[in-house]
Order: sequence, then C-alpha cells, then structure tokens
Amino acid sequence: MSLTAGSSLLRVDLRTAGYGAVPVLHDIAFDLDEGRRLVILGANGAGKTTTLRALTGLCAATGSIRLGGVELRGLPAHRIARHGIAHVPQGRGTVPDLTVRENLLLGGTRRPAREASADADFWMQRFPRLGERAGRPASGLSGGEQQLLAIARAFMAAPRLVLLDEPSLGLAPKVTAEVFAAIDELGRTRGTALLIVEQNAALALGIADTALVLESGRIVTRGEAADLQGDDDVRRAYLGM
Amino acid sequence: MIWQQLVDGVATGAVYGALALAIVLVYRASRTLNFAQGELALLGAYVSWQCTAWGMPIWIALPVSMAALALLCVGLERVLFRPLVRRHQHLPLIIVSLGLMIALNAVIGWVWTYQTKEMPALFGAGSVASGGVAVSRQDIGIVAAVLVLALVLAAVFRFTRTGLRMRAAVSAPESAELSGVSTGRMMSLGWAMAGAIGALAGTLIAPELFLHPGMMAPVLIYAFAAATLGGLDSPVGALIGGVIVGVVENLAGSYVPGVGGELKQIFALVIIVAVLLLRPQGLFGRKELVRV
Amino acid sequence: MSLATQTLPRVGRARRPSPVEWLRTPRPPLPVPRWLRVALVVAGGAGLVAVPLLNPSYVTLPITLVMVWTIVGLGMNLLVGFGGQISLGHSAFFAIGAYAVAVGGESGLGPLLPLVIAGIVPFAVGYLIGLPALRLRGLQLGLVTLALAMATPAVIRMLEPITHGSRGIRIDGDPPAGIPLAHDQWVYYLALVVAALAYVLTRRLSRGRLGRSFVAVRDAELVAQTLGVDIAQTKTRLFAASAAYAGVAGGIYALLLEFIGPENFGLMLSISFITLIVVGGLATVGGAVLGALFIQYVPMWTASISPAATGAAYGIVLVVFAFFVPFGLVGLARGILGPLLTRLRGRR
Amino acid sequence: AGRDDEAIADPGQSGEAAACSPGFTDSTVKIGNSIPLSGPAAAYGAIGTTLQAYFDDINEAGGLEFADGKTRTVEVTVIDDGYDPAKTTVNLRTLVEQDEVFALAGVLGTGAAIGAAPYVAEQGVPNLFVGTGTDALLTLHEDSPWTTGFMPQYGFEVQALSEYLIAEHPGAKAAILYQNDDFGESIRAGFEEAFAGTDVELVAAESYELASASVDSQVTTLAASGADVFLDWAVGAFATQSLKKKLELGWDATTVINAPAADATFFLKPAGPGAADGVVSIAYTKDITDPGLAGDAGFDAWTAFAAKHSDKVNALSAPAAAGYQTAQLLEAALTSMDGCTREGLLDAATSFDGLELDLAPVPVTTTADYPFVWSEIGVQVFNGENWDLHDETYTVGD
Amino acid sequence: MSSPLLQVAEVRLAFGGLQALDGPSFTVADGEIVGLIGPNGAGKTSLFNCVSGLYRPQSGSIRVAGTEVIGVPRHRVASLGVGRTFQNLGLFSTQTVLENVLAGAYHVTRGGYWASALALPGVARTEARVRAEARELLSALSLSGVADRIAGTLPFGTLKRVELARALLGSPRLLLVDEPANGLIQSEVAELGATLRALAADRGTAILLVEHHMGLVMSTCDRVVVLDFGRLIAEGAPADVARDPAVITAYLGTAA
Ligand SMILES: Nc1ncnc2c1ncn2[C@@H]1O[C@H](COP(=O)(O)OP(=O)(O)OP(=O)(O)O)[C@@H](O)[C@H]1O
Ligand SMILES: Nc1ncnc2c1ncn2[C@@H]1O[C@H](COP(=O)(O)OP(=O)(O)OP(=O)(O)O)[C@@H](O)[C@H]1O
Ligand SMILES: [Mg+2]
Ligand SMILES: [Mg+2]
Repeated sequence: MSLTAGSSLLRVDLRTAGYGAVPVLHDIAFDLDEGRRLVILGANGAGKTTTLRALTGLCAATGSIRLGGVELRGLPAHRIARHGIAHVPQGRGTVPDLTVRENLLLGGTRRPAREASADADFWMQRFPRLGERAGRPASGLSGGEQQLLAIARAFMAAPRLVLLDEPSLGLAPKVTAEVFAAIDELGRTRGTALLIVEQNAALALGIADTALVLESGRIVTRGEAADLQGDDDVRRAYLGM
Repeated sequence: MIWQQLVDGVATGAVYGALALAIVLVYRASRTLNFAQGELALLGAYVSWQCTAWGMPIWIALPVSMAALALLCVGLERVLFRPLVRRHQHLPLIIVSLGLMIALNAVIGWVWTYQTKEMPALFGAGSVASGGVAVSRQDIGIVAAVLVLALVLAAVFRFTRTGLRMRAAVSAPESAELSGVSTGRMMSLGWAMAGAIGALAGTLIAPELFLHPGMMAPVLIYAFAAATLGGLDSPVGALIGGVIVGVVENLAGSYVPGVGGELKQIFALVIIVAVLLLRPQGLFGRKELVRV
Repeated sequence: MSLATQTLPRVGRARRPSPVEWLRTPRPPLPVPRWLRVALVVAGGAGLVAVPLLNPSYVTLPITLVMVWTIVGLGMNLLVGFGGQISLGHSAFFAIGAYAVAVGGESGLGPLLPLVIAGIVPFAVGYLIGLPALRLRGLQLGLVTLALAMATPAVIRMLEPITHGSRGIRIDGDPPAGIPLAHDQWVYYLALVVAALAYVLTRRLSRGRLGRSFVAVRDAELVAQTLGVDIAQTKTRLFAASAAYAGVAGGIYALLLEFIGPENFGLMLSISFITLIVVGGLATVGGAVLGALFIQYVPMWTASISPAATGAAYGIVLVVFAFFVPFGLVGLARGILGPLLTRLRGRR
Repeated sequence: AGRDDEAIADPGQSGEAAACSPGFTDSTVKIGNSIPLSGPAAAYGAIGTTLQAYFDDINEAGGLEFADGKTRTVEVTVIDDGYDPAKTTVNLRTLVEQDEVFALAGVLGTGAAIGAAPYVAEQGVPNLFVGTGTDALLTLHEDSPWTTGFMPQYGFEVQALSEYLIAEHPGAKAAILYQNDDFGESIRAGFEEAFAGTDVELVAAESYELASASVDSQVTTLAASGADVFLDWAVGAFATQSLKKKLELGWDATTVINAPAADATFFLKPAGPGAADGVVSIAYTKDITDPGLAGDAGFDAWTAFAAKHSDKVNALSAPAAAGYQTAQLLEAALTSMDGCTREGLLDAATSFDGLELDLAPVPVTTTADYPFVWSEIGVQVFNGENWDLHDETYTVGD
Repeated sequence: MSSPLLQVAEVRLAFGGLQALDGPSFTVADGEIVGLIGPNGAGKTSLFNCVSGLYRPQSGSIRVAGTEVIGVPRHRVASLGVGRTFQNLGLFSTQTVLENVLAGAYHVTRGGYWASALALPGVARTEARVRAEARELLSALSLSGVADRIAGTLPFGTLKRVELARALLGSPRLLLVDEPANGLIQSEVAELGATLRALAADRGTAILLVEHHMGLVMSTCDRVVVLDFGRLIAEGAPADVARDPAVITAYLGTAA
C-alpha cells in the first residue's frame, strides 16, 4: 500500500473499537489517498460494519482517524459528516418520513440550495426508479429502492470520501451493475474516494484499487485489489470459485 | 347568544391551540408527549408575572419569560429527555415528564404560593362589543397571536432547510447525523420553541383564567385533545384542533340536550378516542407507514 | 471459512464500566438456586403472616397498602411491561373495583363476594376498553387512558345514584362473623393472600409461550401476527386481565379505607401506578413488589425531608430514577446480587 | 370491630392518672392533626401550622390552665397527608396509636370526617372541628357523635342567604352557577326549596365540571336569562373567572358567593376593579384583610399573632384564620372540660354558650345534637375593598 | 406431485396509484424450491406480504394447501403452514436469540391463560420440548454460540439466520424467505443453499425464495418466477430464465 504522505486523504490507526466494554476491532490501520478506492472484505461478523461505524463516530474507538490531516476521532457523527465523509449504512439508510426528493435534498443540505436541487434532479434521472417516486415517502419504498436512495443521498453531500456498507445489498443484479458504474464514474469525475464493504467481492475488487480482509476484528490480508483477486484463499472464500 | 358562545369558544380554543402547539413541537422534536408542558407554560406565566411585579411592562416581561422558558426547556431536553429519547424508552420518558409535572407544580406553589395572582393583560383590559357579542381585547389578541405562530411554524417546517433537518432528525436520527445534521441541536431547537410558545400561552391565558398553580392542568387535557384532533405533528392542525375543541365544547354544553356542563370534561376524552379510532393520524397529520 | 466462523467478540482489554454504564446494563434474571428460593419464600411468608399479630394498625395499614399496590403493579406490568400497551388509566379500574365492593357491601353481599365482583366488572370493562385500544399505538394509547384517568372522578360524581357522588360511600370492612380478627388484621390477610396468588399467577402468565406472545406484540406487532399471534385477542385479554388485577386491588383498598369518594381516584393514583412499574422494573414480576414499596414509603420519606417540597422531592426522585436506573429496582438488585449468587452457585 | 390492642393504653391501668384517657397527663395534652402540607391543597396546610403556632405560644408562656387548676402544655403534632385519603387514614391511626394523642383537631376534608368516623368512634377519640360543612355529618352524628365540623353547614349557608335575599331583594330572579356534583346539586335544590312560596324565583341554573378550564360559557348562558341575582357557587379560581366574565358581559346582577370563595385577596379582587362590588356572602370570620378593623381587640390580637409568626402565618390568609379559630375553639374546650377523659373534651366542645372568638363576628354556641361549630352566622357585603357586615344574623333552623 | 401447495392467481395490489402487483399467477408444490426474482420494486416482498396476510390485494386469489388466504385474519395464516423471514429483519431486538427462535413455535403449541395459570403439566412438557428443538435448530444453523445473546447486538448476516431458525421452528409447509443471503460472503452463501436444499428434500418443505444473489438462485431453485412492475414476465428452469431476453433486459442486465 502506498503511503505517500501529503496525498493521503484518510489515515486510520485504530487501536480498538466496539460497542460496550469489550472491543470488537483491534489494530485497524490503513491509508486511503484522494480519489482512490479501498475494499474491505470479511465474513459475517468479522467487524466490517463496525469499522465503518467507528470511522463516522457511530461507535466508540480508540486511536486516531485523520481526514486530510484533521483528527476526527471523538467527534460526533454530524461533525464528521461535515468534514466530508458520507456513510451509507448497512440496511435501510433512508429517512422514512421524508419523501424521496426530500431525502436527496437532506443529503445536500450543506450545499447551496440551487446546486443541491440540481444534483437531486441528476440522481432522479440517473435512477428513474427514484424519479418516479419523487413525491412519495421513503418508508413505502421497496428494500432495493431504499438502498438506491441511501446511496444517492450520500453522494448528494458532494463528499470527499464515501463509505459504502454493502451497497449491493438488496439490489437487483442489473441495478448493482448500474450503481457500481455510477459510483465508479462519479469517483472519477468528482474525485471522490470510496471505502467499500461488499460481499460481492468480484464486483467490488473490479472497481477498487486496494483491499483489506478482516477476520475476527483484525486485518489478516491486505494488498492491491488485482492481487487479491488472484489470491487462492480469497477466491475460495469470497469469489465462490 | 349563540354568537357569544361561538366567539367564546374560538377564544378558549385558541388557548388550547397555543398549548397544543407546544405539545406538537416537542412531539416533532423528540417523538414524545411532554406531560409537563402545561406546568412549563404555567411557569412561563409566573415568570412573566414576577417580571411585572418587579415593575417591567408586560410587553417586556413576556419576551423575557419566553426566553427564560426556552432556555429551561433546552436544559431539560439536554439533561433529562435526550438520553431517554436516544434509548427509545417511552415509559421512562412518560415518567420523567410526569415527575417533572409534579415537581414543577410543587415548586411553583412553593415559590409563588397557592394564592391567585392578577396578571396584566398583554392586549389591555376591556372588551369590544358589537351586535350583542362582547369579546375581550385579550381574546382577540390571543387568537391573532396563535394564528400567526401556527402559520409561521408550519412554513418553517415545510419550506426551510432547518425544517427539513428537524424532520429528518426525529424520523431517522442516524441517517440524519450521517447527513451532517446535528440531531441534538434540532431537538434543542424544537424544545426551545415549545418552551417559548408555552410561556406565551401561559402568559396570554393567565389574565383570563387567573394565575394560580392549578391553572394549567385542565387546559392540558384539552390541549392534548386539540393536538390529537389536529394530528400530533401538525402545527396548523393544533390550532384548528384547538378551536374545534373549544367551540364544540362550548356549544355542546349549551345546546345539545342532555350534555350540559357536566359532560364537558368527558368530552375531551370522547374527542381523543373518536379521532384516534376514525383517523389515527388526526385531521392534518401524516399517516405513519410501517413496512416490513 | 464456514458459517461457524461467527464468533463472540474476543475478550480484549476490557474496560471497567462507569457507574452510569453499569446501572444501564440490562441483566438477565437472577439465578436463584431452588433451595434458596424455597427458604426465602418460607421465611418471608412466615414473617408476613406474623406482622399484624405483632404490630398496631398504623404499621399494618401501610403494609396492606403495599400489597394493594403490588397487585395493581403485577397487572400493570403484564399489560405495560410485557405487553407494551401503555396505560395511564388504571386508576379507573381501581375505582371500579373499589365501588364494586362498596356498592356490593351496601347491598349486603358480605365481604368476599363483592371482591370477586371487583375483579369481574373491571375485567369486562377492561375488555371493552381494550377493543378501541386495538387501533391505538404507544403514546396514543397513553393519551386516551390518561384522559380516562382524568375523567374518572367526574364520572363517579355523575353516577351519583350508584356512587353517592362526592359524598362518598362508607364501607364496612370488618371480617365476616366468626373470624376473630380486627378490621386491619383481616384486610391485611386478605390482601396478603390475594397478592400471593396474583404473584404466582403473573409469574406463570409472563413466561413461556404466553409471555413470549406478549413480548412479540410489544416489540413487533406485524411480525407477531405472522407467527400466529392474535393481536386483538392478546391485547384485549391483557387489558381485561390487568384491569381485573386493579379492580381486586381497588376492592381491598375500599375495605381497608372503609370510605371512598371521587377524590380517592385522581390522576395522581394513575401516575403512581405507572411509577410503580417503571421504578420496580418493567417486564419483571418482582418489580411490582419493589415498586409498591417505593410508592408507599418514598413519598412519606420525601415529605419528612421537607413538607414544603414533597411534590418537588418526589418528582425529582422519579426523574433521577427513570434516568439512572432504567431497569428499575429489579435491575439494580440483579446487578448487586447477581455476582453474589453466581459465586454461591459456583461453590455448591 | 375493635382489636384488643395492648398498644393502646387501657384507661384505669396506671395508678395516678387512673381515669385519664391516653395523651392526657398532668403536664401535657397531645393533639393530632393531619393536613395537606404538600400537593394542590397545600394552601390549607396553614390550618395545621397555625394551630401549632398558636399552642407554641401558649406553651412558651407556661401552658394552659385547665379547669382542675393544673397548667399543662399542649403538644400539637401535624402530619402531611397531601390530601390523599389513604394517607389521611394512615396518619390518623399513627396519631392515635403511635403518638397516642388525646384528640384530633382541624383535620381537613369531608372524606377525612366520614371515612374516619367509624375509627374515631371505635377508639373513642374526638375528631374536632373538621374542615367540612357537609350535611352528611348530621346523619353520621346520630351513631357516631365523635366528629364535629368547623365550617358552617352547607345547608345552613343556603338557608341564611336565601332568608337574606327574600328580605333584601324581594321579587328577585336568581340564576345559579354550581359545581357538577351532588354537593352543587344539593345547593341548587336547597335554594329552590327555600325560594318556593316566596316572590324570589330561580330562573336559570348551570353547572360546571371541577376539571374544566373555564366557566365563561356558563356565565354567558346565565346572563342571557335576565336574572338580577347571581348565585355564584363556583369554587376557587372559577369564582374569580365568573366575576370577571360577568363584568365583561355587563351583566347587572347582585352576586351571592359561596363562603370558601368569599376571600377578598384570593378570589374577589383579582377579578378586576368593580367586578366584585356588592358581592354578598355569609360571615363567620372577620374580614382579616380589612385594615379598618384595627382597634377591634380580636382583630388586633390576630394581627399581633400573625406578625409574631410571620414566617409561618400569613396575616391575610383565610386558612390561617381558620387555623387560628380552630385553635381558639380547642383552647376553650380544653380549659372548660371536666375531668381528663376524651368524653369530657367532647362534652366541652359541644356545649359552648356564646363563646367569643377573636375572629368570629358572632359568638359561638354549640349543642350536643348539632355537630357544627356555627349555629348562628352573619351576612356580609363586599364594598370593592372590604366586607361590610350586615346587621342581621341568622340562626340555624329558624 | 398432486395439487400445488401454493397457488397464486391474478393477484392485484396497488398503493394509491402505484400498481405493486399486476396479476401474476404461479404455483409452488410441496418440496419444491421456487425462486422469485425481479428488479427492485417489482413486487416480490409485496407478494410475500400478501401471502402472509400483511397486505390485502384488491383482487385475485392466493391458496395455501387449497385454502384461500386473502381475507383470512393475519394470525391464522401461520397455522396454514406458512413461515417467513423478512427482507430487513423482523426480530424482537430486545430478546435473546433463543427467545426469538422460540417465538416461532407459538402456533404449533398450545397453552393459553388457563393452562398457564394453573401450570398444567402439559405446559411445562411442551416448553421443554420446544426448547430442545430450538437448540437443535440453532446448532444446525451454527448459531449455538449466540443463543443467549441479545439479538440487537448481532451482525446482520447472523440475524438473517436467526430469522430462518425462527421460521423453521414452526415446521412450515411453505417457507417464504426474503433475501437470506444478505450479509453473507460467497462461502456462507453456498452453505445456506445446501441448508435450503436439505430442508426441501428432507422435510418436504416448499420454499419460495426471493434473492438477488443469482448464484444462490441458480444453484438451489427448481424453478424461477420473474416479476417486473408487478407482472410475471418469465417462468421456468433457472438456466432457461437466465437466458430469457426479457429477464436480461429487465433484471440481469448485460453484466450477468
Ligand atoms: N450494537 C452492538 N452491540 C454489541 N455488539 C455488537 C453490536 N453490533 C455488532 N456487534 C458485534 O460486533 C461484531 C462485528 O459485527 P459487524 O456488524 O461489524 O460485522 P460485519 O462484518 O459487518 O458482519 P455482516 O457481514 O454480517 O454485516 C459481531 O461480533 C457483533 O456481535
Ligand atoms: N406499504 C407500501 N406503501 C407504499 N408503497 C409500497 C408499499 N409496499 C410496497 N410499495 C411499493 O410497491 C412496490 C413493490 O415493492 P416490493 O417491496 O414488493 O418490491 P420488491 O420486489 O420486494 O423489491 P426489492 O427487491 O427492492 O426488495 C415498490 O415500488 C414500493 O414502493
Ligand atoms: Mg455488516
Ligand atoms: Mg423486497
């Protein structure tokens, strides 16, 4: 992993993280450069979700999380979000009482109103499912539609870094492909860095630069995405071959 | 006489509506019912009274009291309510607000005694009579003030970004936080507005009902009826609900045979039950969707 | 890698929890060994039976009230704690029970039959009130029942031909002829027997299949339905059953006080009921007893600190409690006694 | 049923005080009181605190001289009941059984009087000067003569006021506002009955619920009836509201107000200038808010007492005045009683003959078959500032 | 196989102008695993909700073992032999995993107020038996380790399995599973597929499987039904369906 100082956007060095008195994660350290993509792989319960939650202040952690040189650890979630990290949580990350459009606008609530509104239109065009349901409350959406909405909302904030917790969860194969295409494209055009937790390892490794494998709360493997794709253990466990 | 009763009904109704507005704000901020809202309004009234007793004119005393209550409510929300709201603990929340209701009432009685106090009317004494109908200036003022407030609040919620953030914060706190919304701030804001409006309601009503520690308890249940009728999360609904409750209560008491004054109290109960059964979301509330 | 890789978090560098954290940790029921449980029941039972024989009535009276509150609390906890249906209106059922005994006593039915009626009538009324309650959720139900509690004194005054309105009713709480007990002793034993029965009954209803169905309704109604739980039936029956508990308790209360009027059944009563279960511990059986002790003795204690500020002191105690002891006194007891009992077990 | 309780001292056991009831010794007499010191009815707690303060003064001065020539201190124990009947019950038993008081005095409330009646009768403890005027005490009195009421009997109040109206406002049309319960109901029926066969007529009646927020609509309806006498039986702040509304509506009628609401500082003056002018009520306590009474010996004694205890006793508070009167009644009963038994005290309390109290506008005469303190009362008219006592007095049953 | 266990015919369901189900018809036989796939918002979950009585279609018919379920009270559906899991979890998050699973036995056990109040011997016996069965199921699904954990604190993938265990404790004849592979990695998915196949083969359970994980669908299902905009657009053997151009355009896309 390249550690060229200066261009590094996110620099994580967590000693522990978790929920109660007993930590779930141990010694999680990695860097992510501006506009690059990192994939985290791991079995059910390995601590992937916990890692992302620790980064955005949703669970307790010790150690350090720096974004562009600013220490974020210990800040409340909304402050971290304002520093430019958007997080699509696992499961339904929407605001049920708001309409689809309002959900999108909420994502862009820190941007100039006109810009946010235009971007919301962009997303509703990009995912016509959402456009068709613009005025309906998010609570009525199907699981996949909500997932789509949550992803779009994260990008609405024009973030520097997006954390995606199993973005393909509940998405139809075609939509999954579309979503990955979209985030790939946005990452390129807007220079957004991505941190992706994904079970569909093949797909994720396809767009990622680097990858980590978690096991029982520790990093067991790390390397270039392409290398991991070729790794036998990884292939067996995550790619089903 | 029916006109007189109607006008009286609208005036009392606006009072119910004002308190209902405070209830709605807290509900929108924390998804909880604050049973202490009546006593907080009462405290607001006493603070206003105290200020006038110290020689302030009422139109200065009122903003002072509103500010004081807003601050107090923010404090209460931060210290007592927020942790419980975050833990989704309905019953302890109810207990805390009931406990607060008891404690506040006791403290008020202790500090200001149980003696009835005379509160100067913001809109002046005296009344306007026309066509056999007499309306006190205060009543006119109350109706106007509450109407303006309800409309302004509705507009804030509907059209401003702050409104959007407040709605998001309570509907899905985690998603809102992840979108950069400080849910805590939004809760505080809701409570602060509720505190200020409560103080306003208390101060406006006090010259009518006379200021004593028991003043708000009966208003509270009607305010709940009003808020339920209008839809617990709709500011305009709260006002309209209040006016409907006030008018129907007044007219039913005088014109429906067999109802008489006796049934008025049970009337609030009947309204609450009927509305919740026929239209749980109230007249202006949004239906809650549960999806699996 | 297999499904079995699913592991418990490893015990890493465990931190010592802060006191507040410690208080807020949910805990499983105490593993009381059988012998200890039997011993406690026997000793406690014997002690309770002896109380009225050794003490004057001003001592037994509050204890009898504790048992009355316990009965209400057991029923409330079934409905509110396990079933998740908020009721702020149990003072109404309590009143119905009290008046059933009063009116029944007036019509010469003796002391025991009215007590049975005091259970049946609120059961029926509770069932009927449970019907509209089916459409209400959470706080809405709280609101409606609150209104019910606030209207209770007015309704009592309205039903003047039966209730004698605000003049109130006198009740003869003396034991039936032939029982050589003073009034307060008789009512004490009556309350003790009923409370013990209610305790056992609640334990049985709140566990196993039935108890799980209550919790299912509380935590996720739709899901419960797909599992075959009849929501309507569960709720109405729970409402009815807990109303019956409150009614019987009200009946004993009437026998104890020998005079009741509308002012006995104000909102404060309902507030103290809900306080009881929250302070005692929601969805626990033992919580009813601890909560009952709380609502009987703590106001006395706060009054002794400062009569001028009784209400304030009580309110503050409530707030502090709800705040720091979210699992109630039972949760506290579990936290303190749990480690001791585990050690006790380990040694045997 | 009684319980053969050893905890209760059996009269006739211990040598010297052989015939004396518990709570009565050569040096002290114990009196118990249960009152709401907290909660919504806490204002009435002043009855208890004033009672206590009054006897504190006496004790400080050495004590009270009894008929047997001995001087005893009077220990008053006051316990808070928050106006909760269950607490009152426990309190009374604690006072009688644990504190072993000689008698109870100044307890508040109809429930306390009636609920405790079997118990005090069984224990043989006088429950004197209970804060109630309920007519139910009349029937209760027949088999349980241990309870007496401090307030004028409600029926007597109606009687006195209707006599006043018939005499002073011939041909009047009256409208009544009353609380919706059988108390209010009985007041309404009482007036109707009293007016029957006279030229005064009850033309309108409206009731309100204790828990309602305002009585405006009822007053509006009554005003529309065209009545020229307004019988205002609204309680507490409702009375104030009704007076204000009446003024607002421009309803020109003589208001007759019930005794508990006839408190100038608390209820009448807050209604606003002019609202309470000409209000009529019965009088059994001097107008303590009237500085013009200075010079009246009784009034001066009261002001001095209140000034001495200014931390506890509010010189303008009606409950405090009631406590003061209760204390004086108790003092009179204690000093005039024969022997040292509870029966003796009860006898003394029910046989005052023209007893003068500092704050009573009329002397007190009690009999064994009428369980209330007041059998003769006055009527007063409010002049906007203070009460003017009407010349006539009224006697019960006349 | 005789008359089908589940028979869906012409079901129509709309939410204020949005046609969620537009008359699909298909059947599922005993012991058969049928995949129900389709784009997001195609109406799959809605169909599940119709079968388990949570939604009431405006028209059409849904028969389970010959009994019409439309209009039947929700709680009765379980006793017709229908068990299900939920797309986004429907667990009692304050309860332990074991308690959650035990709740699944509600409709196959007896014991109401009277029996519990009197502590009839049958009650204790049933309870013991059900507990034993639940533990067995938990271990079969590799959940023994978390049996006494509070459900709310477990990871998503684990919880999906807890739900499955709960549904299975009720010994359903028809099992509706909504995206069970969510949160699982490839190897775990394979194991899940094996479990489902074993269920169908050993117990004869009919399974209707909603899943976007094509690998799982292809390898476990006997037949696949495809919905799009609430309409049935294809039905048949997995391999055939995967080649269907309509399915590829609407659902799979060119990537698959
Ligand atoms: N709220 C919580 N309280 C306590 N422990 C928790 C909580 N949430 C998760 N855990 C524990 O943390 C560990 C890691 O869980 P995490 O959700 O991070 O796994 P994951 O890798 O995201 O799994 P999945 O692929 O299933 O989503 C698990 O052992 C889980 O039990
Ligand atoms: N309760 C509801 N209120 C409003 N609309 C609803 C409701 N339930 C479903 N819908 C709508 O019906 C359509 C079908 O939803 P459904 O959940 O059945 O889709 P699905 O096929 O399960 O999709 P996914 O694969 O994303 O889970 C969606 O467009 C959704 O918005
Ligand atoms: Mg996860
Ligand atoms: Mg779905």
